[in-house]
Amino acid sequence: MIIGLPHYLIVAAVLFSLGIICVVSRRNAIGLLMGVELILNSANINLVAFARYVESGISGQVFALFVIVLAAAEAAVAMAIVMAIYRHLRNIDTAAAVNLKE
Amino acid sequence: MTWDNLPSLYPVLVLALGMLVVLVAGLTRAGQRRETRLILFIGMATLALAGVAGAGLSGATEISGLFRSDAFSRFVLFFGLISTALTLVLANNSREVAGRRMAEFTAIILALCTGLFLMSAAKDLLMAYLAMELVSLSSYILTGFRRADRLSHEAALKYVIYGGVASGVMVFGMSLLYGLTGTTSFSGISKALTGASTVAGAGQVGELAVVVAGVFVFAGFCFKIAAVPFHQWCPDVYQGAPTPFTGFLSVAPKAAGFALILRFLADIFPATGAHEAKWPLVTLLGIISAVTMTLGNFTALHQLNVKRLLAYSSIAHAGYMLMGVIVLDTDGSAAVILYLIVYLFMNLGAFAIIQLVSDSSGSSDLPAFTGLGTRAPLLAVFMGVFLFSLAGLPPLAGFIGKFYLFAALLKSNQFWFIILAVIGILNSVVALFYYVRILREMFLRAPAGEAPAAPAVPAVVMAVLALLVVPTLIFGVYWEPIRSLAVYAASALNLM
Amino acid sequence: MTESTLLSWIVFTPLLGIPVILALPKEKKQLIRYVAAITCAIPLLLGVYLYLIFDPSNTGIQLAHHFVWIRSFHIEYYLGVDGLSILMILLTVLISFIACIASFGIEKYLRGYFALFLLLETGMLGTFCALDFFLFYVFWEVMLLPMYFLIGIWGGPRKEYAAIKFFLYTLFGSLLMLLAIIALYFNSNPATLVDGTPVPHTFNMIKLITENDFANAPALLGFAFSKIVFIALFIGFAIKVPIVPFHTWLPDAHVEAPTPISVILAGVLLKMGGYGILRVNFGILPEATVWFAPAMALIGGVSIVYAAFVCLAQKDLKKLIAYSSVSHMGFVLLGIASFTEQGITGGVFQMWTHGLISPMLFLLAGVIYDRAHHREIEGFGGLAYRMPEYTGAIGLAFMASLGLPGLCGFISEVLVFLGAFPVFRTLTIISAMAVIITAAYYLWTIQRMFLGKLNEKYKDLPDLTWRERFTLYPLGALIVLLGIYPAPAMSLITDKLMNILQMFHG
Amino acid sequence: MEHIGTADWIWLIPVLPLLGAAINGFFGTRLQRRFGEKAVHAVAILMPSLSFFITLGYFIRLMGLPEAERQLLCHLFDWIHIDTFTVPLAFWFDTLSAVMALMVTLVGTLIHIYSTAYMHKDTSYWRFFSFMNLFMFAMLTLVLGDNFLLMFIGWEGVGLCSYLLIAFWYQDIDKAQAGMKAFITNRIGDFGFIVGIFALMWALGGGWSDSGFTLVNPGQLTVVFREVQQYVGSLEGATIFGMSVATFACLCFFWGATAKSAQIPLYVWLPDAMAGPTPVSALIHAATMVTAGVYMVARLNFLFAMSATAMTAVALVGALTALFAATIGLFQNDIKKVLAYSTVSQLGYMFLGVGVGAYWAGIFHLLTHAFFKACLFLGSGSVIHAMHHAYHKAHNHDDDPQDMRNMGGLGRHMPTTRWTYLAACVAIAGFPFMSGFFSKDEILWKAFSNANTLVPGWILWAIGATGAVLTAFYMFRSYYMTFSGTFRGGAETERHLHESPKAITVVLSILGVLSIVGGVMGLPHLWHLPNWLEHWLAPVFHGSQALVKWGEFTHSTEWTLMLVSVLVAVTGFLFARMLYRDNRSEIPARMLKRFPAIHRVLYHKYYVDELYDATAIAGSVGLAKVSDWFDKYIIDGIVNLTGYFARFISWLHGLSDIYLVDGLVNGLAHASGAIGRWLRGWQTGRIQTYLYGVLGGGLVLILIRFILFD
Repeated sequence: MIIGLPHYLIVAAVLFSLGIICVVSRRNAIGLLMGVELILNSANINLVAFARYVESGISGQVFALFVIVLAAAEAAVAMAIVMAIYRHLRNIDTAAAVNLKE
Repeated sequence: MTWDNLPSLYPVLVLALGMLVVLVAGLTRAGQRRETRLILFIGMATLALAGVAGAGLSGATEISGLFRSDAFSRFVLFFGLISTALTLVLANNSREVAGRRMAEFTAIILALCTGLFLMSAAKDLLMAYLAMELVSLSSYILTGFRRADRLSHEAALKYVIYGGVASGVMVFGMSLLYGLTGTTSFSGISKALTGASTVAGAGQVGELAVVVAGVFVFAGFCFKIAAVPFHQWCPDVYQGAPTPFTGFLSVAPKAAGFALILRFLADIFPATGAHEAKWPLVTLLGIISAVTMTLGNFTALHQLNVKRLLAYSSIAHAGYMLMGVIVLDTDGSAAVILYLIVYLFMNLGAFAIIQLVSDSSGSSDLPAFTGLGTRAPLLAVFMGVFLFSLAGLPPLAGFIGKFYLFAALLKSNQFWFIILAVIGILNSVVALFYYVRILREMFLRAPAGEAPAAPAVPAVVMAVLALLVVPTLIFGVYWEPIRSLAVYAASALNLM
Repeated sequence: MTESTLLSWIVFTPLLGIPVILALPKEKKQLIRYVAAITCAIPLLLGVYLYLIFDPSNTGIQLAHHFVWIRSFHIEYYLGVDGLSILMILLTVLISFIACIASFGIEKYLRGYFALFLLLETGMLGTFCALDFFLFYVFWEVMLLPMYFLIGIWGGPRKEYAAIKFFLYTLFGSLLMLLAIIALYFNSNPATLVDGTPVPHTFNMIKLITENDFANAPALLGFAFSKIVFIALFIGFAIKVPIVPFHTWLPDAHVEAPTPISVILAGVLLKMGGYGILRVNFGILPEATVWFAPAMALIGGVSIVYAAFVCLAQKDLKKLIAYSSVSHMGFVLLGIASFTEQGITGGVFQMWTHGLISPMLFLLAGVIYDRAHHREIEGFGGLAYRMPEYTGAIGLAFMASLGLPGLCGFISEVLVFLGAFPVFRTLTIISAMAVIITAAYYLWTIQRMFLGKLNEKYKDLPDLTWRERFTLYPLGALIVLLGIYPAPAMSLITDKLMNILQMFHG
Repeated sequence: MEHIGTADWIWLIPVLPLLGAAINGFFGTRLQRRFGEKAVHAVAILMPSLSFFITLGYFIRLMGLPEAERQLLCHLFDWIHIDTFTVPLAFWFDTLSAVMALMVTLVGTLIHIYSTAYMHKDTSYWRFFSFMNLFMFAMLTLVLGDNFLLMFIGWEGVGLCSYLLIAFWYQDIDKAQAGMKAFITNRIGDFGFIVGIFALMWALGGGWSDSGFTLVNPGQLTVVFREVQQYVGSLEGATIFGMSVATFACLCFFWGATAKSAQIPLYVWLPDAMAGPTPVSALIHAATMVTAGVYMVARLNFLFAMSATAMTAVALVGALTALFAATIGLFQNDIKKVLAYSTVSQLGYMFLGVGVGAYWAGIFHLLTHAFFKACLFLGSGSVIHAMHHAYHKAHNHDDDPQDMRNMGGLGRHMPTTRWTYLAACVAIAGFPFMSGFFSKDEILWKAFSNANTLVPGWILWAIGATGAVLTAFYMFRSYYMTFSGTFRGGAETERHLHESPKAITVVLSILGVLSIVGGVMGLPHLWHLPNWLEHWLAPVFHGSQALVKWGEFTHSTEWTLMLVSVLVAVTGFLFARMLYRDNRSEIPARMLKRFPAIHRVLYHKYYVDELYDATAIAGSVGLAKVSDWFDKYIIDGIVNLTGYFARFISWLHGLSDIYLVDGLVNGLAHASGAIGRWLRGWQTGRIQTYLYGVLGGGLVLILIRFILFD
């Protein structure tokens, strides 16, 4: 059974749901960011798969590249913010950061 | 991408160049000194230059399907430039931001301004995503800009996580859309969706895939304009971020978000074809608009922190503007653009005054405003003008904005649109209550105990305030110019 | 200041006064008061001039000041006066001037007070003069702002609550009106602006009245267009009249507002509703008016009887006068809903006479409040002995208000009943019974406050001062004169009202 | 009505007293302080007397005119003018209003002169005369009014003046209470009057059919009396509320008259009105105001004649009131109360007269009654004045100067008062050749012989006759208790008793003479003597002559009835003389013990006042309280957006100053407050919940999309 488009889509979908679950359940800031990365990568898989099977062009791959770059940028920014939080709260547990509410 | 349509990119180039110059200037000793007049000067010069470059353009030039510089995007450019300039001046005089790191603040905000222009000019999913990420990333940084303040960092953390997830979901949606239509450009998508049957197998599955993709993409857009299901980041971020930036955040990115939505819808449903397919999307947006308005207004009834109150008010205003979007015709988008212009003046003005009050009294809670009417009568009157304009009372510009939105809705004479207009009416009544509560604090109550000192208002900030109050008053009485500007910009969208 | 710009001068003179007053130094209280008084006097003089050059027989629009304001949305700046609005404009300038004189007792934030006062006057005058629907709406809302602050800052103990209640009530009504205005605009026939440019739709009220027939406009929200627009407009105006279900803001606003402001509120603001119904509802949607007339008369009748009974149980003098205003405004509705010559003339004239009587009543309530710092009717007793002149004045005002023949209240009341009798027989008889209750609560008030043994707490209450006399006597004289010779005021409105009636009988 | 003369000074008659009232009203205090009481009463007396002379002048001019042209019109201007409907401000001087105006001005002037002595040294002397002049203006406007609305000005004007004058000594709260009672009862009557005017006017113009009102001829919409008389023919078939319009209008007008002229059921205010100074009682509550109702019925004779039911109602109510009031009058001890009930009773006779169609007889009794009742009241006033003066000198402040039981034997001390009082008693009782005899006998005869009322004539006559007996009895009872026998008020006070000053005695004697001579105006046909008054009033009443029918009776019945009425008067007199002369017999005391119940009921006026208080007054005050509660809690509650909400805020944050509204239940604000609080709960501050929002929001949108569109 040869690997076709549906297989890639299933992998991407699974990856996406894992990313969502990770984001929703983790309390650790960095864990959360990992979740975000998972979601972005699942989108990449999708893009690349569609580029190969649907459009047989490269715009999908170009898009994936950009997504990777931006994911990196976002991770950098997020890390910087988490560092700042750590300096103040001594821990990066998102449950602690709740005094902005209601 | 030929050389002759390069000029349409000049504003972007100028802004990028400006950013670099500011960063370099920031490193020199002149830039280090507490005096940041040099940085401000460079920043303003860049904006002016970009403005001149933008003014030079005319007509509509498309660059390789990615980017379209036309009257609409130029409007958003000028909108971004003006709001950035005002924010820079305000930030320069704000205790929360000023200081050695002013250079980074200016640089990042210039980047953000570029992002705004690109968002409105995007014709392609990739371009849209890139521009949104540029705006989002810059605003994450600027939200957490107050080094010593825990709230600011907490806000930034929430913003970055929430933004990350939202853009992730959006990208996933975009990938699905790409998969379904085979192209990433808006026009291509529109031909695929409305023309031939959907590519990836017709029937129920195709339908579901399109809807899921559409909802996910719209999740990203709604996050940007803080519409209801995706608004929860907004109150915390507005309260945590430094006040000048909160003002900017509530005006510019929201405007760019609406520009992107209008551009996206205009391309999906061009003026040519009669689109029965549009009704599901229009109803969804209608529901979002109604819920956004109602939730924004009712939650604001209870707020005791003025920044948080204005956050919910800005959510409500997003709901009002969505009313103009769902009509999907030139009148509707012209009404949205007009509302954005008027919203710029009144919201930025309100936040500027909050900045002055919180700088002098240390907190932006309601009690800080008690008796402002006696302590600083001019500021209180200005705040009164802004708040009454936000509430939509006639002699002020806010009313004109709302008037056109209601007119657009009623013109279509659709049953549900009129119901939405009535909901808008009821919301305006509720909205009045919390705006007037601030006024009651300022005018009707004498401050208990010793009154905090009257906020010191530097001349420049007073000039900015004047620059914001005068249009709010004048456009309430004579708004012909901004109306023609809005119609001119909206016609570039070639909606119905 | 030519013929055509006279109205603009009347409307905007107070607005020009505001910067002058704000520029004055805070300490010079007397200077501020005099400047304000002069600024109010100018529209009064212009009003007199307007009265002289107004030609009652011409039922069209006179002294029109008309030019294009916002071309893109076909909005014109259109001020004009005709039989309907002439009385109201004269009433506004007169009552504003008297209230301005009565405001000399105010001490707190004088400049702010008079600035808001003049803004309020501009709003009121504008509403009566405006003939472009958009302009009418803008002026209608401009009144809300100053009223909120005037009640909120200078009011009595529960001022904030009363102020916000007033604001929310009227805003809800006016927003309903906004929807109706837009709906009318989009369904109006093509017309031409004043400089001849053809336009698809128009806000011009006169064109909406004469060149449009909304009977067969497309249904709105599933109901007949003219009916639902009529209801929306009617609710917006009825809140201002006020009629019974929407009247609860009036007692609070009156009790808490400072005396001069409740004079303006009672004297002029309550007439906006009646004027609006006549100008807009009657003019633009005649068949809906005929359909709604019985309901309007019933509402009027209920207001008269219900409010009269509520008055009987009131303890606070100002609240009593406020509820009596609700009762008297019920006459207006009953009158105009009858579509008879006497009825509609009686209704409009009732707005004028009530506009003279209730300010006098509130000024008198203010006089007693300044002296005794409370308004409990039971708290007084035998004041006639100490303050004979004041008792005489309030006696005249009470008698005029309960419709004693020979005073102006009687003429409008009898005309309303006369006009409404053939059309709504039993309702008129029941409403006429309310006249007995009105007499009862006024006499009972006189009984408790002025007759009987002098309450020694008020042994040394001074009688009227010259300033108070200066505000009360003109009103008193007008009430008596117009009772005996109402022609100068009534002749202004009769021809125009007959012209309006043509639409219903013709 | 063809020829109407014009007279351009008639308006002076009512306006002069108004001028007097204004002068005294505005400058009274200064006048009194600087020039003393003389200046005040000089002005006050001058004005009515001037009016009297002008009226006399026009009266003579009227006499000179041929009979058919005896009406003068003085048109000032159009009072209310709306397109076709005009109400002129015009005064109408025909024979009826001439006679009335003459009587009003004459009696009024005399009473003004009397008051100068009676009100001497009263602090608010000027206010009294200002109000009295105001009353003259109102009464003259009522009498000379050319149309309903102008008459209504007078109608309510006199009501106002009676209120002001009853509550003249407002320091005493009961007197103020009496004033208010009078005004409100009058107001209840005026309500009927106004409804009558509307019904009549509109019925003239068109008619009520089942589909509502149709205006047939707008030209006939008028309130002017003579035009109404012209168009009254068109009322034939018209019906309203199931009865003919004429009947409905007349009943409404009569309802107004019962209040103004104190007939059953709205007579309760007149006895209390005695709280006012005696000249007021004499002028307003005896001679002029209370007769307004009779004048109105006479003025509308053509309308009343059209409906038999209305005439029967008037006659019956008149007769019953006459009898009812007479019974109450029997045992009153306060001299003014006796006279008050006597007035109510005599008014009953007048209404009986006009009710049966003998309009001129009603007016004749009105005129004669004005003279002798004014004389009686002023006589009692002089007695009270003297007693008050004597008590004052004897420093006895607890006895009531008006109570007849403390009087007795005053005849010796006050001869003129006594003789004039006796003359009036004789006149009112109906002794032969006295004025009362001629007028009352005429009414009784006309009642007996009439065929207009549904009730047979002899029943009305019988009621009237018994009433006459009682009248004679209580009048002479009051005479003997006051003037005959020994003084029961203690020797010390008796020493200070002496005749009243000249002003009082002169007026008393004039009125005494008039009450005796008054009868000459309307001598009975029976004696083939010229009946001037009937002839004089004929042009006014010719409208109703066609409709009014009389039974044919021989002269002998008329003679027998006249004898019976003389007999009646004499028996009443003898009875009173036997029981009360010189206070010797103890029969009254014994009767009192045997029938205490009857005495108590009569003394307490059949407890009618208490009945009204319990029903009407308690009812309306109760209804007021209910509607006030309803207004404050229900309407205000439902609609109030901010009340409950403001309270909710304060409860939440304990900010006491926002807690403004106590006890206001309110639905909408609570709802908005609750929604706000619930929505706020979502904003927990934890990022996880926000992300749930993202996920949940997306899913919900997809679900809505499919629910709505598949």
